[in-house]
Formats: sequence, C-alpha cells, structure tokens
Amino acid sequence: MAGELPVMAALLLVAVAGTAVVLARDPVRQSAVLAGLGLSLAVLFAVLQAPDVALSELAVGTAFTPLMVLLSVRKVRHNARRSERREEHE
Amino acid sequence: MNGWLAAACALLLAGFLPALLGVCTGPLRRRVLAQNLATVLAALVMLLLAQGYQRPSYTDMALVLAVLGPVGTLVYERLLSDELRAARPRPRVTRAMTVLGVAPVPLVVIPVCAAATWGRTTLKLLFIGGLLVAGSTLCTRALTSPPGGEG
Amino acid sequence: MSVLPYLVAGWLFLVGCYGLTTSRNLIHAVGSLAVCQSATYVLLLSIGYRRGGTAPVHSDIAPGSRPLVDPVVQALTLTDVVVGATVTALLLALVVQVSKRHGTVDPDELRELRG
Amino acid sequence: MSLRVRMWVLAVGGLGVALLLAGAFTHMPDFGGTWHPYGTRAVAEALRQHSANAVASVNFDQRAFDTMGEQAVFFGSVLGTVVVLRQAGDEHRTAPEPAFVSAPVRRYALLVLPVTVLTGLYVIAHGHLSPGGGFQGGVVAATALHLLYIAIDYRALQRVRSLTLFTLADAAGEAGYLLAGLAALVAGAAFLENVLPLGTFNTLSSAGTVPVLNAAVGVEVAAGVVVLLAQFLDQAIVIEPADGRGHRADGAARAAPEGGRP
Repeated sequence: MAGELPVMAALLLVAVAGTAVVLARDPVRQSAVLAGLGLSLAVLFAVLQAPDVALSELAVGTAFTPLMVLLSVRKVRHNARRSERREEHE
Repeated sequence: MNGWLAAACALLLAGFLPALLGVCTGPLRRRVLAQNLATVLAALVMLLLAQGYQRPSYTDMALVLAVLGPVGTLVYERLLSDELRAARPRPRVTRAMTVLGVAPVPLVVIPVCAAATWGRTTLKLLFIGGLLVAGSTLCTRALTSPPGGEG
Repeated sequence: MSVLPYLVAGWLFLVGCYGLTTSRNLIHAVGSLAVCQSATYVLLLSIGYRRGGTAPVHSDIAPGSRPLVDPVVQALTLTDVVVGATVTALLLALVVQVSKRHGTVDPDELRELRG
Repeated sequence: MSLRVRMWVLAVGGLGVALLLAGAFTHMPDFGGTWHPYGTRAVAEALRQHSANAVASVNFDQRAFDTMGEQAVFFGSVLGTVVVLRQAGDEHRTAPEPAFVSAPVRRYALLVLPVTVLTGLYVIAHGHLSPGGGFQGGVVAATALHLLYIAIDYRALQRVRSLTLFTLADAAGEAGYLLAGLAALVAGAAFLENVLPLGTFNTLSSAGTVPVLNAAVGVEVAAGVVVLLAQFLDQAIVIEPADGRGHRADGAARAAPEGGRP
C-alpha cells in the first residue's frame, strides 16, 4: 500500500489540475493551467513506469500547446476588435 | 518504498501541489511565475524518481523538461508582455520567487549525484542542474523586470 | 484503492464534458476536450501498470531481472499524445477561421448569427 | 437549446456515463495486477528482435502498421491546418515588427537553442534503446527552432525557416515510412516486416528496421510541427485582413445575396 503512495499523489494532482483547466474560463489563463495539467500528467506517467509517454507529454505540453493556444487567442482577439470596429463603422 | 521515493512524494505534495494551485488561481503573472516554479520542481521530482526506481534512463525526462520548461515560460513573456508587466511586483516577491526556483535544485541534484555511480550519469545530472538554475533564474528575472527594461 | 485510478480517469472525462457543454468560448472548449483526451491516457496506462514493475526499457537493466509493466498500452498512448496535440491544432485552426468569419467565438452568439 | 435544457441533457447523460463507467470499472482487472498477457508476449518478442526499448519495438515493429495509421492522422492534421489557415484572397501580408527582447533572454535562448536541438536528436536517435523516439524528439527539435522567435523576433525565424524545405521534409518522412514498408515487400517479406539484420542488443545499430522507421517518424514530426506552428505564427503576426476598400467590397458581396433573396 505504501509503495503506491507516489501513484496516489500523482493521481490527486492530475484530478486537481484537470478540474482547474475546465474551471478556468479565460483561454489565456486556461493555457497556463493546461501546461500545469501536462506537468502533472508527466509525473503520473513517470510513476506509472511509462517514461516514453511522459517524454511525449512533456514535449507537447510544456511549450507547443501553450504557444498554439496563445497565438490563436491573439488572432481571435484581433478579429473580434476588427469586427467591433466594423459594426461601429456601419 | 525507499527514501528517494519518499522524498519525491514529499516534494510532490509540499512543493509541486502548492505551485500547481498557484497556477490554477490568481492573476496571470502569478500563474506564469508559479508555472515556472512547477516546471523546476517537476524536473527535480523526475530526478528523485530516477534514483528511487534505480533507473538512470529516467533522467531523460528531467533533461527534456529542463530544456523545454523555460521555453514554455518565455512564450508567455513574449506574447503577453504588456499584460504581464502591467503591474510591477514588489522586490520581495521577486527575490522570494528567485530563491524558491533555485534553492531546491542543489538540494536535490547533489545528493542524487553522490548516490549515482560516478561517470556519464553524474555529468548529465550536473548539466541538468545547471540548466534548471539558469532557466529558472532567467525566467523569474524576465517576468519581474520593469517595463521597458531592455538592455 | 484498486479502482481509484480508473475513477480518476472517469472523473477527468466527465469534467471535460461539463466544460465542453458550458463553454462560452471555443478556445476554452478545445482546452476542455484536451482534458477528455487525457482521461484516455490515464485509463490506458492504469490498465497496463503492474505493482513493483518497471519500464519495459532494457537500456539500463538486464532483461528478465525485474517485473515489467505492459508496453502495448504505453505504445498506444505515446503516439496518441503527439497526434492528439496536432488534432487540437486543427481544431484551433477552425476556431481562428470561425472568428475571422463571424468576429466571435462564443457558441451562443454564433448560433444567433446563423438564425 | 437553451442553457437550462443543455444542463439537463448533460446531467442525465453524465449520470448515465458515470454509472456505466462505475459498472465497468468494478469488473476490470485490478489496478497493478500481474496479469498482462499482451505485455508479456510483446516484451518477449522485443527481446527476440534485439530491441532494448520494448515500447519502440511495439510501435515500429510489432504494430508498425498501426503506427502508420497514427502517422497518417498526424500528416492529415498538419495538411488540414495548412489548408484552413492559408492566406485568403482578400488578405495581405505585413512585414513583422521587430521586437525588443532583453539581452539576458536573448543570450540564454541563443545558448540553449543548439542544446535543445541536440536533445531532440538524442531522443530520436536513442528511441529504440532508452525512453524516447521519433514522436517525442521530433517535437523537442521543432520547438527548439521557435526559440528564435521567442528570443529575437519573427523575422529571424523566417530567415532560418524555409517553409518549402520543411513541407518537403514532412512529406519525405511520411513517404520514407511507406517506402521502408515496401522495401520489406521487395525483400520477399510482409509489408513493414523487420527484415534488416538485428545487430547487437542495446547498441545504436540494433533492432533492424526500428531505428529506420523511428527516424522517418522523427523527420516527419519535426517538420510537421514547424509547418503547423508556421501557420499559427503567420496568422497571428503577418497576415492582415484587407482594410478599407477590400473591407467594403467584402461587406457588399455579403449584402448582395441577402438583398436579392426576397
């Protein structure tokens, strides 16, 4: 039972982080929490003896996904501002 | 469960969990600073796990994390620098975050180095430790530097 | 205890679905979908775990010296993590396109626009 | 559907799924049990094929055909993103603005960039020995290139990143995997069968075709991620919708069919 303590701790972290991702309504803040979920998942995979999967999750979760989300947010905000300006114009 | 795994558990619950909660709540700058701290702590947990499970090959995870973690933080610095620098943090906060991000690294890396067999693994561990210290210091500095502070 | 990891996987899936349903921003919905995806990773790897086992990687241990966890589920998960991230990218690209067309990414406003 | 109706549907559906999952979980093999019939056989097969990393052996040898499917999904997603985010006719490109990045960040990024690329290549090259492989290392190497954008600015990245070259590399990786499979057919074996000499266990040149397929995937993933991020960077930074004239033309074009309908 005591041997499973790391697994239990990592599962707790993943459950907390996953819930927080859903509850963070602002996409920019959500992307930071998503990176946190990626880290927690990587730790869980490491204690489940899956270093290959943990590497995969780290490679994708730390920089790639946040960069993509932030770039999308930037474009979406830009489009929204433009659309507002257009409505004011009309 | 051996001492290394116990240490990893303790670091996970006493270090990583608070950092994760910091990422989940609060204003954006605090979240990004906490995320940087969480990256460093996660890398240290990986090192402890590698030693605890007697698997030197697990250190690759810490290596990748040490290399990519600062990149993830700098992405925010680059794309949201206006929002992040809207308010200047107190110097005390800056100092505390710098110490929190650097101090645990030698506390973990040196014992793990001492326990591991001398050779390529030691060099790799020291390299990871150096990367973690440099990345953590730099990210904290970049995130807390005053607006328009380019040199 | 023996079902706790499965329960966490189920929880992640359901909470992701909740986020998808109540989302007011398509980018947030894509993030919630990523939580649903991670539920599958947790479930698969929990099935493959073996108490006292170690990774099925023999670069630093002798074959047969220690019990090993299941490599098949790990192989399934590891490809899906990377492929899933690119599918997320495709969804984000669609969101960008929607915002370009309609100037908003709120699903409710989009429904009103369509009439 | 109003929000209230939607919440009711979600509650009923969620409850149903939760009950089904709970029912299924109680009948699943216990967490951490010793019964792993597929795993045991896969490890034995990996050792027979001289592949130190059993996970890589499953991916690129025992279930290589399945990985080809995964790779096709990857390729398709990249292709779909390129098509969805391409520059439309009424959009134009602006020159990206130079950015001001503080000197320490710039120095750090330029020092770490080669280290990150090397880490990525190391992870790809040792995929059949230690944890890692083409999927993971490819993403690491591709992320490294974007340190140029983070530390300097987009123009620096554009100067280094030839999109044509990376698109070709993406296609070459996908094609390389197929060709390696076809080569096995030419050699008189089944598609994607491990036909190369197996080599010495736990050395770089072991496990037959596993490192070859691994490298093909690594090239494809690295190039694919660069192409993917290039689309997002272009959209966020250089592609601007047409202003003024083109804008009104767009509005007029949309108004015309609506006006003509009644």
